[in-house]
Amino acid sequence: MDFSFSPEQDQLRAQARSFLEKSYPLARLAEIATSEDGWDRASWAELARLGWTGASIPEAQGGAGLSFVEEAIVFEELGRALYAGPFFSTVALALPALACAPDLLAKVASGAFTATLASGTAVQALGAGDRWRLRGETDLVADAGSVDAFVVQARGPDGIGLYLAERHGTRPQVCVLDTVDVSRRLGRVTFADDDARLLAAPPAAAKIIAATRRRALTALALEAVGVASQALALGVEHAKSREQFGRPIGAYQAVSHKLADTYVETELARSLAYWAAWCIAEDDGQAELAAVAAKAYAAEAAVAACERAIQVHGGMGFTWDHPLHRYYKRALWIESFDRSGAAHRADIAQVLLGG
Amino acid sequence: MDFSFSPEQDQLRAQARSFLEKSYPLARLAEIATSEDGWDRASWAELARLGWTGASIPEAQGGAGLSFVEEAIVFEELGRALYAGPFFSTVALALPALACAPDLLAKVASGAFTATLASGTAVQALGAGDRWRLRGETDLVADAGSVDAFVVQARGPDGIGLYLAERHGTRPQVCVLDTVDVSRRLGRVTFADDDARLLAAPPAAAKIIAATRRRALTALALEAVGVASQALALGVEHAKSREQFGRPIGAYQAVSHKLADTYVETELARSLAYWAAWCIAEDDGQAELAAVAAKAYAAEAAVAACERAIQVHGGMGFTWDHPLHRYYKRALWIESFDRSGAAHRADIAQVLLGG
Amino acid sequence: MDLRDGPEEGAFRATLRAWLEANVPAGLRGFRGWSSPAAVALGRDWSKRLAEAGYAGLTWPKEYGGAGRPWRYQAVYLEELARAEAPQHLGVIGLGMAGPTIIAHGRPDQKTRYLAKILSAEEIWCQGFSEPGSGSDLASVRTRVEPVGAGFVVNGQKVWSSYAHIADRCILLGRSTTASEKHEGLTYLIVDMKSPGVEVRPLRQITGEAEFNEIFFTDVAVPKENLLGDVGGGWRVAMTTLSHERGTFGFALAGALDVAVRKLVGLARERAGTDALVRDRVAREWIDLQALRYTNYRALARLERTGVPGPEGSVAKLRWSEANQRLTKLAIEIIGREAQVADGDGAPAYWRHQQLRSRGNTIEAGTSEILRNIIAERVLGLPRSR
Amino acid sequence: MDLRDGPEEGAFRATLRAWLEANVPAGLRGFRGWSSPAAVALGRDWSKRLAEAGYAGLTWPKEYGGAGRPWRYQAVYLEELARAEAPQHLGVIGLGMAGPTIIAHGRPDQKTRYLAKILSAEEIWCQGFSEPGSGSDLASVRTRVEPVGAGFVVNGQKVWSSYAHIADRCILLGRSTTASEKHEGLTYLIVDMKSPGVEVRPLRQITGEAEFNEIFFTDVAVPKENLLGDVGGGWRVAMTTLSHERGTFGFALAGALDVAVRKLVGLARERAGTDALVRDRVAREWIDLQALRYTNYRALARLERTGVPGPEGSVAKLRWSEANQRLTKLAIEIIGREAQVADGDGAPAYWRHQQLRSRGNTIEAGTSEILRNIIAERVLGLPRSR
Repeated sequence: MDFSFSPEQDQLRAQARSFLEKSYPLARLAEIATSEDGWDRASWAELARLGWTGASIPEAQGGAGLSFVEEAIVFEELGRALYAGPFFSTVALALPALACAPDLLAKVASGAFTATLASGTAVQALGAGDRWRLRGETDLVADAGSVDAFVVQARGPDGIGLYLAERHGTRPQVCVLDTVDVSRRLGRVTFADDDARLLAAPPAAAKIIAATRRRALTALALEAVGVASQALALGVEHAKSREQFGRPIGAYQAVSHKLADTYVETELARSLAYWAAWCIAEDDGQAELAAVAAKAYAAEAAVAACERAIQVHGGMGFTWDHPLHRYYKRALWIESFDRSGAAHRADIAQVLLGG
Repeated sequence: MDFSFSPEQDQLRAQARSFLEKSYPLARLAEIATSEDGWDRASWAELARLGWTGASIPEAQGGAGLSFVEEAIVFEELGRALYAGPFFSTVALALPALACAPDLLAKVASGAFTATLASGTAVQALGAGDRWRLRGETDLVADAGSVDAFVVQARGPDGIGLYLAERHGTRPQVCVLDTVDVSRRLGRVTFADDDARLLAAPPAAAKIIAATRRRALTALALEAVGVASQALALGVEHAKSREQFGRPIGAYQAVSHKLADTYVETELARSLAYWAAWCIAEDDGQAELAAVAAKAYAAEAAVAACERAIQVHGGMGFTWDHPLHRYYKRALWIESFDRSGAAHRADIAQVLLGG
Repeated sequence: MDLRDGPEEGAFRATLRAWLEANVPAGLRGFRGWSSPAAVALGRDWSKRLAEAGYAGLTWPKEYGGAGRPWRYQAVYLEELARAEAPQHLGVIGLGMAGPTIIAHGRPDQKTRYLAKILSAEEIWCQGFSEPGSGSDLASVRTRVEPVGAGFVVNGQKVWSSYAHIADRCILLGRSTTASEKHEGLTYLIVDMKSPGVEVRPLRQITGEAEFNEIFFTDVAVPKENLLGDVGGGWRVAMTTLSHERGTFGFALAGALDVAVRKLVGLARERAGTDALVRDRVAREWIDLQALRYTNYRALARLERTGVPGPEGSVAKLRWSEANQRLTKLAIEIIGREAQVADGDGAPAYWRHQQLRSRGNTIEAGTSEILRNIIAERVLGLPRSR
Repeated sequence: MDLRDGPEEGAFRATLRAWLEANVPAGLRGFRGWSSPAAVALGRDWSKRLAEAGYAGLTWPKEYGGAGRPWRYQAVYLEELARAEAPQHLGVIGLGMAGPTIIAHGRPDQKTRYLAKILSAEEIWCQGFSEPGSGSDLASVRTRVEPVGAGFVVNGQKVWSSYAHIADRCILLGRSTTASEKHEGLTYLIVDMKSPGVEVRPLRQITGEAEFNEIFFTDVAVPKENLLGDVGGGWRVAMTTLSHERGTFGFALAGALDVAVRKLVGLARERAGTDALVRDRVAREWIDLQALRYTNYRALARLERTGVPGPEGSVAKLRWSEANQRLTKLAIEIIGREAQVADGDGAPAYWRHQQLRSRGNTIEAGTSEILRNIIAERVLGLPRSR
């Protein structure tokens, strides 16, 4: 029984934090967000060089052969930095299916290949054997405009399978939507008989889809912890320096107790997220429940952390120029992913209470 | 459009408050609660003399011929004083049915007669015409041990009717239960072919039952406002006088903002309760909705007011000797009456959303 | 106690309702803010029509061009405006704050010069109170008002000023002596926004729009006729301005909340009618709305009896802001992932905008923390927490 | 990182679990408090058996009769005790507070005299810190400790003292010089509760029971051998006592909450299985329990690495108390009106008792307000609010 990170893991975190603070500081958030792509494409090679894209990929495929616990550290730190780029899409959403295509893993590890998941049931897979075409539309696809390929949940002759559609020129057709969190944009992807490769056929696909969901929920819980931590840090910094009525506002309990509550909720969310991460790394029987609990709790904690930080900042926290709104919008993005907190709690109630 | 009390109504409130503060001060609560009856029977004649038991009874029957708005004032003030005696039972629960028996109204007005409502569907009414007998048991009957008679909801040959069973010696059999709020005890009443008088037969009875429920919910909302006001007053007084770290604790926002929230919720509850009271006095079409909303909101506000007051008092608020726990237990009594707040809100949702 | 309209109020309401149905410009129905120049142009015209129909300055004394009506008419006016989802008169700062302050503290020539044009919407006003370093702590303003020659020279920066980008005049609170106690040495001026040295910069907010502005004053000359009250006596004048902010403010808030609850009910019916958790939360919001509404009526009765706004103004602002935050969040939860989409005319973009905008509600016009302080100190008599 | 028991911990847990199944006296299963003399009699015997089986002082150094085990064994012990719904050793104040304080600050003769009897439950200890005028503000204690002759004379009143009615000894913090600064001039004594002049009065609480006591000290003579630390140096000794209160406290709390959540799930299944609102709230409590549990494991890892309890102790206490209040209220809401009944062995009386008792949770052992201050100041580095 030892719920602590190893020295190597602590070092990975320290390295990640210092790299991100230096290369992607708060001051660059607005500039990156308003760039055409919405992210700094050059950063991807750096992330790969640091070993993050291939953290859990076997060494034989060019990865580091580590576990989800190491990836968890990266997700949390990327959330704290509000990194804009398809890391969540590639590593949390696409990687489990890409494992069916070992040739691609090396490309992910080297940073040469990014992907996301296009889910939904409106896409049809036509064909057989090695030749497949996809037809239909998926909406609200994360990072649709940034990635090299789509892992597509599509209905084939035997049921739902997982297919890979690489992007070539303007195909498949991607329409990036005007969404609230510009640092992780959503898009509509339309397949009009685009070529695809079968990654996993029906019985295996369902298992991969379930595992992907657990990974995605846990990754977002970790990201939410990072977001909440940064919102807390900004709130504390402001409360120490801003004076009203002759004292720093952090001396007033209306401010300090709000921040204390954020600290408490962030720590609890962190505990749940690390628990879920360990369960996933160990393929523990509680992984599903832990992932759902962590996502439901951490998303709400991150939203509340940002709301309290905005309130502590007063009018300034409400302005476009302050980075807080970007964190808040990411927290809301996370909260809306998969299902609502209420729906996740209903899943848990189902396990506890049956019915 | 004038949401204010008349000078006469203001005077009634002032009189009620000063009488209750003098005759039934906080210091007497424990003594009265631990007396055998749990109330000061002698007080009843005083309440009648002040015109409270007959406030809404027509002048022809010895009452004051006033409206539910005047009764509302009395309910609120009795709640504030945590008066222990069957006023709520007689005036809110029994009076609408007793209006069918004008001979009893004069006795209520004069203070010679108290009653409560024994509801539920487990009592049968046997007989016909002028001769009825009741058989069956009702549980959790308010003030069962204190009153002279029971208005009983019983199933007769044509459906649910309202009957009056007066108490003679040990009949009907009353067992006063060991309940949490000793200032308004509950009892089990067992009818074993006890004589009864028909007050209202099926079609009329249903209307009276519905009107009684509206009155009861509103009366308890008003009482809850009185309870919350007293809890707030105790909390404020303590916060002004108790010092810690060299300042009165009311100078700390963790204390003062809690009390401000109690003030706000109490005022909002008061507005809802007065609205409901006016609707009932005017037989307004919104009376049902207003009564349900007021009870749901005011009960929760009173419970929260007491909880915050206990917290502000620290350990002292948790002791048996301090009056706060008695207010808290009354607030919980009120909250548990009829249905839960969630059930009341479900009723409102039904009106708003259908389904 | 009578919660129905009296005959006169009823007639006033009926006339107003019919007038609104006939007169609200199509481009201002379902009004969402003065951020576009097109909306402002419509708003000027709309405000003139309100004035011509006699709906501007309902409670102002007749001698200053008002209707001299009791407060309840202003309440009815705000209720009906909200019901019609019509915007208020563009000159709310003039009508609700600057005008009453000039009536209370102004000289006859100031009344003549300013009041009529406030009513007619010929001149739009803004407020210059808050500063970057002085939000909740108004007495700490640092904008300098130096007596120079026959007038004053103003230097400093104001912030969170609505309407400043279209305003003709500004009520400004500044400091005329630096060596004095905080509440002393403050001076209250009327500043012509067309004066040289006045620069307005819109302040982009979380929604991407700019409703508020920064105002920079650089050596702005203000003639001595524009002094309101005495040099160094600005605090007392400013308190008049702020107390008027609260008069029937609650009715505008409850009106807005009424519209929001009605829309929420519609959304819930359409998308989550059978969800018990949503039903419970919708019912809570409906109850809170009624509580606010009837608290306003109680406040109105007190205002009419005493002439002084009670603490209910703080109560209404506090609860409205929190209700609006809860309610808009419930709406985006009902909508789900689709609420990430920011454009379009449908429910997702509408509610997402409302939800983001609502975060300012607990900050603007008195933070929730300050309102709780006010209730604790002024209503409950608790010791100061500062 | 490994959330499973290691082989040794696993064996320890299995042995303990089996031992508990065989040894918890029937009269103490589903333990609810030491309010009756019969329970106390059983408790003394139970505590002796725990000690004989080696479960008292698991983390105490071996030289003082402890098991010298790492903290994780204490965590397993508390988890398993909670799981079995068995009470702790009757001498928790001695084991968790007085003993470690004596180990840290005591002289050899004091260690010899007291420690073994704490472990064996021969002597029960209580704590004399809080006073009627000094709850959260411990440094303001006014009980007088006057050096007289070869010892001290104690006069004053303590309050909120658990176990005082059955205790043999008391750790007492008093003031030996009145003219000094608050944190100075405090003196820490061990007082024999059988001394003349010590009077214990049970303090009846909201539930009707008496778990806490007032202690009155009237000219109580305390020999100088009973001084712990230096005269005037009591504050530092008291801080040791309080820091030990928090060591693995969180595990006892999470254990109790685990039992409560399990019972709540049972109640909800039985009475409200289809109510979506109840289901949502039950799921929330389950999630909060897991959050607390894993936060404790993180705290344990830090404690084992650094030897110093982290801020998680305050976090656990704060959240446990609020969770227990919410959870017990949910239970009485599920039960409904029947929960008004106070007697009987069934769910209504059980949950009503738990619900009323829970109101003390946010007050006892550090109010929620003080815990938030501690987090704000010591963890976040915010300025003091006092």
